[in-house]
Amino acid sequence: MSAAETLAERGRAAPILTVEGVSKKFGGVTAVHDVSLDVPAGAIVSVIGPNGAGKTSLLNMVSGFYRPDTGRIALEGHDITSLRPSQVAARGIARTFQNIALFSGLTVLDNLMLGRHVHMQTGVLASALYWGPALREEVAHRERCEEIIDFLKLQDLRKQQTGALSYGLRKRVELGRALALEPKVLLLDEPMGGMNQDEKEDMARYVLDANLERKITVVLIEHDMGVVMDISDHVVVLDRGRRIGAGTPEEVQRNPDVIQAYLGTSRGGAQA
Amino acid sequence: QQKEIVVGVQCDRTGATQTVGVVLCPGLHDYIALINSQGGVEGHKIRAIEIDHEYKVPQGVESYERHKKEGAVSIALYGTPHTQALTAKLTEDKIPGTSPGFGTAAAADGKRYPYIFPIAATYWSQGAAAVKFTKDQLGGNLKGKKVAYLFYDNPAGKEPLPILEDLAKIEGFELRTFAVPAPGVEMGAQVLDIAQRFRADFVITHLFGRSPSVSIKEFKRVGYPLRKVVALVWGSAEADLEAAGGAKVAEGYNTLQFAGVGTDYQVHKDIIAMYKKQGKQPPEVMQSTVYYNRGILIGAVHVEAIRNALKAKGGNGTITGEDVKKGFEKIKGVTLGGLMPPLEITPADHEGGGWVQVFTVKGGKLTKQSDWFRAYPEVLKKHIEADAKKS
Amino acid sequence: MFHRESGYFKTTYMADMALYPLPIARWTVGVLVAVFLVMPPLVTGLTGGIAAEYYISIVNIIMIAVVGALGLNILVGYTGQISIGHAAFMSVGAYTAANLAVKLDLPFWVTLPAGGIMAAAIGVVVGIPSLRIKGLYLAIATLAAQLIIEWIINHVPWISGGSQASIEVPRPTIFGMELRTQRELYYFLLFFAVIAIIATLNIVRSRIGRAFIAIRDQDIAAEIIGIDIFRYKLIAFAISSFYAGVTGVLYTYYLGIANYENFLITTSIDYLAMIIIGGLGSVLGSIFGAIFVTLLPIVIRLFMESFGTLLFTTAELNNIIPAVRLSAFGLLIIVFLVLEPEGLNRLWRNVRSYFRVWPFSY
Amino acid sequence: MLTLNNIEVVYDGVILVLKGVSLQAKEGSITTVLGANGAGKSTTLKAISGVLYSERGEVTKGHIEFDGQRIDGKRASDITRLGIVQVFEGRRVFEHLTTEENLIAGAHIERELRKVRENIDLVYSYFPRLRERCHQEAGYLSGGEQQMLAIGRALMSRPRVMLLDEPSLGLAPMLVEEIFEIVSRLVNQEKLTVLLVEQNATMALGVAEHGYVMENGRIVLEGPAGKLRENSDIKEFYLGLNEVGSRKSYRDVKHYKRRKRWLS
Amino acid sequence: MEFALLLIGNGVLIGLMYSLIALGFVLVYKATDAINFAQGEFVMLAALISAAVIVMAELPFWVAVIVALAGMIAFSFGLERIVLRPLLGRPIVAVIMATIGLAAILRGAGPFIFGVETKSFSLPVGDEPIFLGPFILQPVQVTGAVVSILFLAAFSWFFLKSRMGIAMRAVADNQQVASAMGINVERYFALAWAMAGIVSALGGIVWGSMLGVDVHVSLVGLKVFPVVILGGLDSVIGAVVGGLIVGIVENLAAGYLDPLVGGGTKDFAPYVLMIIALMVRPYGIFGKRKIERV
Ligand SMILES: Nc1ncnc2c1ncn2[C@@H]1O[C@H](COP(=O)(O)OP(=O)(O)OP(=O)(O)O)[C@@H](O)[C@H]1O
Ligand SMILES: Nc1ncnc2c1ncn2[C@@H]1O[C@H](COP(=O)(O)OP(=O)(O)OP(=O)(O)O)[C@@H](O)[C@H]1O
Ligand SMILES: [Mg+2]
Ligand SMILES: [Mg+2]
Repeated sequence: MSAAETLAERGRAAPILTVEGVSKKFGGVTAVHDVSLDVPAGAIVSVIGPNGAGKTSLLNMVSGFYRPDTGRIALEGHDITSLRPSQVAARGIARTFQNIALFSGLTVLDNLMLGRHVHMQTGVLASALYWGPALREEVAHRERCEEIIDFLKLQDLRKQQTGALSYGLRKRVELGRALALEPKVLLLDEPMGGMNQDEKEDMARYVLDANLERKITVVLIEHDMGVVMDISDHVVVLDRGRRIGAGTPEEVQRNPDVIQAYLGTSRGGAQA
Repeated sequence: QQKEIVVGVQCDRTGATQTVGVVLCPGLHDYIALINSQGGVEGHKIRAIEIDHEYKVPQGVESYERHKKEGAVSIALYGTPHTQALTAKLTEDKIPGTSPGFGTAAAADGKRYPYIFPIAATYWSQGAAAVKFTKDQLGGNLKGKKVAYLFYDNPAGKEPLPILEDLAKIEGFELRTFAVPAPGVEMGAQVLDIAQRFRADFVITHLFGRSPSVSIKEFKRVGYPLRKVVALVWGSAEADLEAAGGAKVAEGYNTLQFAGVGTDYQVHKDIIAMYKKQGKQPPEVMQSTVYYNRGILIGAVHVEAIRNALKAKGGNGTITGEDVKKGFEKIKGVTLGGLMPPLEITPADHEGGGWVQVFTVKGGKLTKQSDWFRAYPEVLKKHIEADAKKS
Repeated sequence: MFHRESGYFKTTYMADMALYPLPIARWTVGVLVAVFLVMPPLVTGLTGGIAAEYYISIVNIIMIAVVGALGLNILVGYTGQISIGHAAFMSVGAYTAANLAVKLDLPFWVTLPAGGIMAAAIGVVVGIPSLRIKGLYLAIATLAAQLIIEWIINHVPWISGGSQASIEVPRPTIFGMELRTQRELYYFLLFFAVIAIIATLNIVRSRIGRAFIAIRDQDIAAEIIGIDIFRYKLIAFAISSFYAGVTGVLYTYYLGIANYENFLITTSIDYLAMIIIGGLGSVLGSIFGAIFVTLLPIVIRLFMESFGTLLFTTAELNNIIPAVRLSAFGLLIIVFLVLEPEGLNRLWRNVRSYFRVWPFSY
Repeated sequence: MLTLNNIEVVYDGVILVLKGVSLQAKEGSITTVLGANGAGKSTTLKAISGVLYSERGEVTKGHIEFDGQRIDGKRASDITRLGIVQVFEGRRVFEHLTTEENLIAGAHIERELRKVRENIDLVYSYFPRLRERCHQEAGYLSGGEQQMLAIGRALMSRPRVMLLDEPSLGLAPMLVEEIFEIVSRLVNQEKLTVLLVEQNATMALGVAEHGYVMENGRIVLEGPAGKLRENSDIKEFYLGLNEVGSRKSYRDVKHYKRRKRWLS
Repeated sequence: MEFALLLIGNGVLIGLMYSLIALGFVLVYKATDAINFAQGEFVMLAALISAAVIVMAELPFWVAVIVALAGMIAFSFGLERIVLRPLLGRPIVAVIMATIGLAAILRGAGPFIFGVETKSFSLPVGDEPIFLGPFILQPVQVTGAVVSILFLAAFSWFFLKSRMGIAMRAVADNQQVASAMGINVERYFALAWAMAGIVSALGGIVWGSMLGVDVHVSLVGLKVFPVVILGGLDSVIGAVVGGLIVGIVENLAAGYLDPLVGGGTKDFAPYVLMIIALMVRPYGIFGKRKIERV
C-alpha cells in the first residue's frame, strides 16, 4: 500500500472531527482566527506553523480546555463546542501535552488506569468496600492497561513512579495514558519534542501503529518536518492564528506562503 | 489512711486565657502551700497537681484522666468548654469539680449536677447583680431607662441574656445587646452605637481576654463616662486596666467581683510570711490581686470541702470523691477575713448563694464600692427550675 | 511490617492488587489486630484499673483523632485541596448526632452515620468555591467556612440547644450495655477507627482515589483525560467531611456532650499538623500524625515532671512546664520538618527500606 | 578556558548521574554535547553553573576549572559573576515579570544603570520581536519568544561563557535557524564561548567546532564537529541517515530495530 | 446617615491598622511563597520587645522603636537562616506548618521571657482623641494608618521600579533560574523577611500601644486572612485596599447587620464578602493569577 493510495482512500472517508471557523482571543492577542479543519476518519493530520501560531490553542479548543469565541467543533457530527474537557474525553478524544503532564506521584500503571477513568463506574461506597463488582471492574480494566503496556513495551516500568522516568519514557507513558482511553481521535502536541533521532523513530512507530492497528485518527502538532512529512496524510499550516495552507505533505512543502512563514529554505527546515 | 490528699488543678497558662491562668493558679497553689505549712488539713497534707491544658478540650480530658489516675478527690476545673466536656465523666466517676465563674449557670442546681460546684456567682447571678447595681446607680428606678449589654459573642457571653431580658420586663427598662465577636480586638462600631445612637443610660459589659481593655479605651474615645459601665467578673482585673493604659485612665469603671480585691487580707500576710520563712520573695503575681485572690478562694473552698469530708470520717479512713462532694455541700461561714463571700453551699445550691461585690476604679485603684450582695433570687430560681425541666 | 518481596510471584491481577499482597504483611497486620484487641485487659493487668483507664483514655483520644486525620488527609494529602476548616465539620457531625439522640432518642448506629452524612452535605457546600478558587485562596475560604459554621451554631438555638451551645448526650449502648468507662469506649472507638482505616486504604487505591491524586498532581491533565474535577473535588470534600462528622460524633459520645467550642480553629490546625507531620497522602502517615500530635505534649510534660524536679521547685515547674511544653512542641515540629519535610511516614519508609535489604545493605 | 576534569555528580546523595566526565570548551567557539535523553547533558551544564545544589545534586569527584580557577562547589550566583551563565532547558523565563523586567533581572550583576540600558538595547537589536513585547508578562509569550528572552536575558550579564541547554526545543524550524545564527554571530562578534547541548544534532554539528557524545553519564565519543558528522553511528542515531547517506523515512522504521549503545 | 459616616470613618482607620499587619504577611508571601501563620506572633514579639524597653527598662520611646526594629530584623534574619532556608523548595505545607510551629514557640517563650503580666505604653502622639468634624479619632489609629500608607508607597516603588525589587520578584518566580542570573537567592530571602520584620516591628508598636502588651496582641494575626485574600496574597496595594474594605465592612456590619440578626457579624461578614469576591476574582482584587498553559 503506497502512501498515495492511502491518501486517496482516506480522503474519501467521512470526517470524524470537524472544526468550523473557530476563533479565540486572549486580551488583545488573537491566538486563533477563523480556522476550519476536517479530519477524515483514520487519517493522520498534522498541524504545523511558527511558534505562537495558535496550534496548541486549537488543540485546547478541541479538547474543551478553551471555549472558542466563535465557531463550532463536532465529533462524528455531534457538537462538542461547549462541552467541558472531561465530557470531551468521554466522547472519545484523548491527547498528550507539549510539556509532559503526567501524574508524577503515581506509577505508570496507575497513570494508565487513570486513562481508563471514563470507562469505569465504581462509586465511593463500592470503592470503600473494594469487593465484588468494584474489584472485578478493577481487574478487567487492569487487563486492558496491560495490553497497552505490552504495546508500548513498558513492562519493566509498570510499578515505577512516573516522576522518576526519563524524558523519552515519560512521553511514551503519556501516549499510553491517552491510548488507554481508547479514543477515536488522538491529539498529540509535539510528541517528539526534545527527543533524539533514535527516540523519534520509536515514537513515530508507535503513532503509526496506533493509527493503523488500533484505527485511531491522529491530529499531530510537530516541528520536526521530517516526521510530519513522512507520516501525515494531510497537513494544515497555521500562522498568527490563521490557516495559511493545507494539503498533502508534498503540496504544503511547495506552498510559497508556507515556505515564507514557516519552513524557510535550509537544513533546519525539512532536515533533508 | 491517706497521707496525702490529691487535688487536681486544671490550669491554662499557655492558651487563650493564659493571662488569667498565670495569676490565678499560683494563688491557688500558694493557699494550699500555706495550709500545708500550717500542718495540713486534719493532719493531712494536700498535693495539688496542676496540669496546663492550653484551653484545649482533648488536653483537658487527658488531664482529668491523669488526675483520676493520681487519685484526686476533687478537681479545680478551668474553662467553660472543659467543664461542659467533663460534667458527665465527673458524675460517673463521682469526683466533684469546681467551676467558679465559668461553666453552666444551671449547674448551681446541685440536684441536677451533683458533682459540679460553681462555688461562686454564676453568669446568671452576675447578670442579676449587675442589673441591681445599675438600678442603684440610676437612682433606684429603671423604668424607661436604656441599658446596653456589650458581650463577647460566645456561649459564655450570651449566658446572662435570658436573665437580663427577664429583668428588663420586670424593671421596665429598654435592653439592647451588642455582640463583640472573637478575637475582640476592635469594637469601635458597637461602642459608637451605644454612646451615640442608642445613647445608653448604663452599660453592662461581659467580655473576655483582650476585649475588656479595648472596651475601656473605646468608651474613653467616644467620651462615654466609665462610671456608667459595669463589667462582669472576667473584665474586672488589674490587667484589664493596665492594658487599657493604666488604672488612672479607667477612673470610674465598675467591676463585679466574686472574691475580694487587694492584699489587705490576713491570708496575704500569712502567705508572705510563709515565703519569708523559706527565705524567698513572695511572687510578683500577688500584685494582680483580682485573679490571685480568686485562686486563693478556689483553694480555700477545696480545702474546706476536704476538711469537712475528713471530719465526717472521723479523721481515719480514706476519703473519696463522694465524701468530698458531701464536704462541699457543708461549706458555710468561711470568710478568710472578707476575701470570701458569705458562701453557703448546700446539696441543692452548689453556687453558694451567688454573692458578688462591686469594686470601682477610684484614684487609680480598685476600691470597694459595695458589700457582698445578691439580687433577684426569685428570678434566678425560676430560671434554674425551668432549665432543669427542659431536659 | 518489615517484609521482603523476593520469592513471591503473583499469578493473577487480583493477587497483585490485594491490600497486603505478601503473606508476611498479612501476618503483621493480623498480629497488630490481635494486640489491639487484647490491649485493655493487658494494660489493666499491668498497671491496675485506674491507671489503665488513663492510658486507655489516651489511646481513645488518638483513635478519634485517627479518623479525623484520615479524612483530612483524603482532602489535603490526596486531592491537594488545603482545608483549615476541618473542625467545623466535626461540630456539624456532633450537633447532628446530639440533636437526633436527644430529640428523637435515636441510638448511635443511626446518629453516627447521620452526623457523617450531614457533615458531608455541608462539606459539599463548602467545597463549591473550589470550582474557581485554588490553593491558598481556597484554604482561607475554608477558614471562612469554619467561622461561618461556628457563628450559625452559636446563634441558632434550635441547633445548639440554647445559649450554652451544648447538648448532653446519653452514653452509647450496645446490646443494652451502656459504654461509660474508657475501657468500654475503647472497643467502640477501635471498631470505627479500623473501619475508617480500611475504607481509606480501599478508596485511595481504587478509581476514586486515583482521580483524587490525579487532580492533586495535574488538574488540567486530569480534566482532559475525562475526570470531572469539580465533581471529584466535591466528592473529596464530602468524604473528608463525612470522616470529620463521624469524628465529631465519636467525640460527642466519648465526652457525653456536644459543644462547638471543642472544634475551633485551633482544632483544625491541630489536625492539619497531624497530617503534615505524619505525611501527606499517606494512610499510615495520618495514623502516625494523630499519635504524634496527641502524645507529644503529654510526653514532654511527663518528661519535664520527672526530670524538672531535679532543678526546680514545684511552683516554678508549674510555671515553666507549660511554656516549655508549648515551645518544645513548636520546636520539635520545626526540627522535624527541617529534617524530614515529607513526614513521619517517609521516615518510616526509609527505616523500612533499610531493613528490607538488611543485612545486605549496599 | 572551561575544563571539566573527570567529574562525578550525585543526586540526593545516592543517584550517580555523571560518572567521570571530562570535556573542554574552547574560547570563542561553540562546543556541543550530544546524547540521548537522560544521558546527563543538562546535569553537566548544571554542575558547571552551580545550580545543581538547589536540586540536591553534588559534584563528588573531579574538578571544574574556569580560567585556571576551580569553580566546583561555588554558589551559582558567584559563578555567574565570574562570567558563566546558563540558559535553561525549557526556557524558564520569570513568568510574572514583563519582558523588560526579565532582562533587568538578568543584568543583576551589572552595577551601572547606564550599562543595563545599553545591554537591553543590544538584546533588542538581536531580537527585535522582544522589543514589541517589552511590557508583556513573559508567561504569556509564545514558546519561541520565551526562548529568545531566555537567551537575551543570559546576554544581559555580558557573559564570557554561555551554557545553552537545548535552545531548539519546541521551536519552529525557521526560528531554530535564526537562533543558531544569532548564537554564531555572538560567538564571532562578541568572542562568546558557548557550550551547547542539543538534540538537533544536524544544527549543532553545523555550527560547532568540536563535539562530544554522551551516553549514560559518560563521554563516549569526541572529536571535531566535521569528523563527527562523518561517523557512521552518529549518522544513523543522531542525524537519521541510512548507510548510503540519504534520509530514511519514518514510515520504514521497523518495529524491532537494532539499537546501538556505545557503552553502558 | 451621620452614624454611617462615623462607622465608615472607624472602618478606614482600623482597616489601615489591619493593613499594617497584612503587609508583613504579603511581603513574605510575595518574595518567598511562604505563608506566615506566625504573623500575629511576630507582632506580639515586637510589642513585647518595645514594652520591655519602655516599661521594664524605662527608656524613652525612640529607643524602643530602634530596639524593636533591630530586634525584629535580627529575629527575621535568624529565622530565615535556621528554619526557612532548609525548607526551601519543600512542599508549601511544610513551610506553613513550620510557621505554625514557630507561632507555638513564640507564644510559649515570649511571655515567659518578657514576663506574663500585661504592660502598657503609649505612643508619643498622646491619648486625647482628635476631633475632626463628626469624627473622633484615636491618635494611635491615625498613626497606624499613616505608617500603613507610607509603607504602601515605599513598597510599591520598591517592587515596581527598583532593581532590587525586580530581583526579589525574580527570586519569587523561580529561585533556581534567579540564582543563575547572579542573584543571591538567600540574601533576597533574608531581605524579604527583614522587611517583614520591619513592618511587624512597627505594627507591634502601634498595636501594642493600642491593646496593651501581652500574649493577646497575637490575636490581631487572625485579622490578616480576609485582608490579604481580598486584596490578593502577593499584592502590596491589595493589603491596603483589603484592609480598608475589611475595616469598613466590619463596622457597617456591626452597625446595621448586628441589630437585625442579634449576633456579632463583624467577624464573619468580611469572610462572606471575601468568598463572594473570590468567586468573581479567584486571586483577590490585585493578586496575580497563576499562569496555566498546556
Ligand atoms: N491562556 C492564554 N492566555 C493568554 N495568551 C495565550 C494563552 N494561551 C495562548 N496564548 C497566546 O496565544 C498565542 C498562540 O499560542 P499557542 O500556544 O497556541 O501557540 P503554538 O502554536 O502552540 O506555539 P508553539 O509552537 O510555540 O507551541 C500566543 O501568542 C500565546 O501567547
Ligand atoms: N534533580 C534530580 N534528582 C535526581 N535525579 C535527577 C535529577 N535531575 C536529573 N536526574 C537524573 O539524572 C539523569 C540525567 O539527567 P539530565 O537531565 O542531565 O539528562 P539530559 O541528558 O539532559 O536529558 P534530556 O535530553 O532529556 O534533557 C536522568 O536519569 C535523570 O533522571
Ligand atoms: Mg504549542
Ligand atoms: Mg536535559
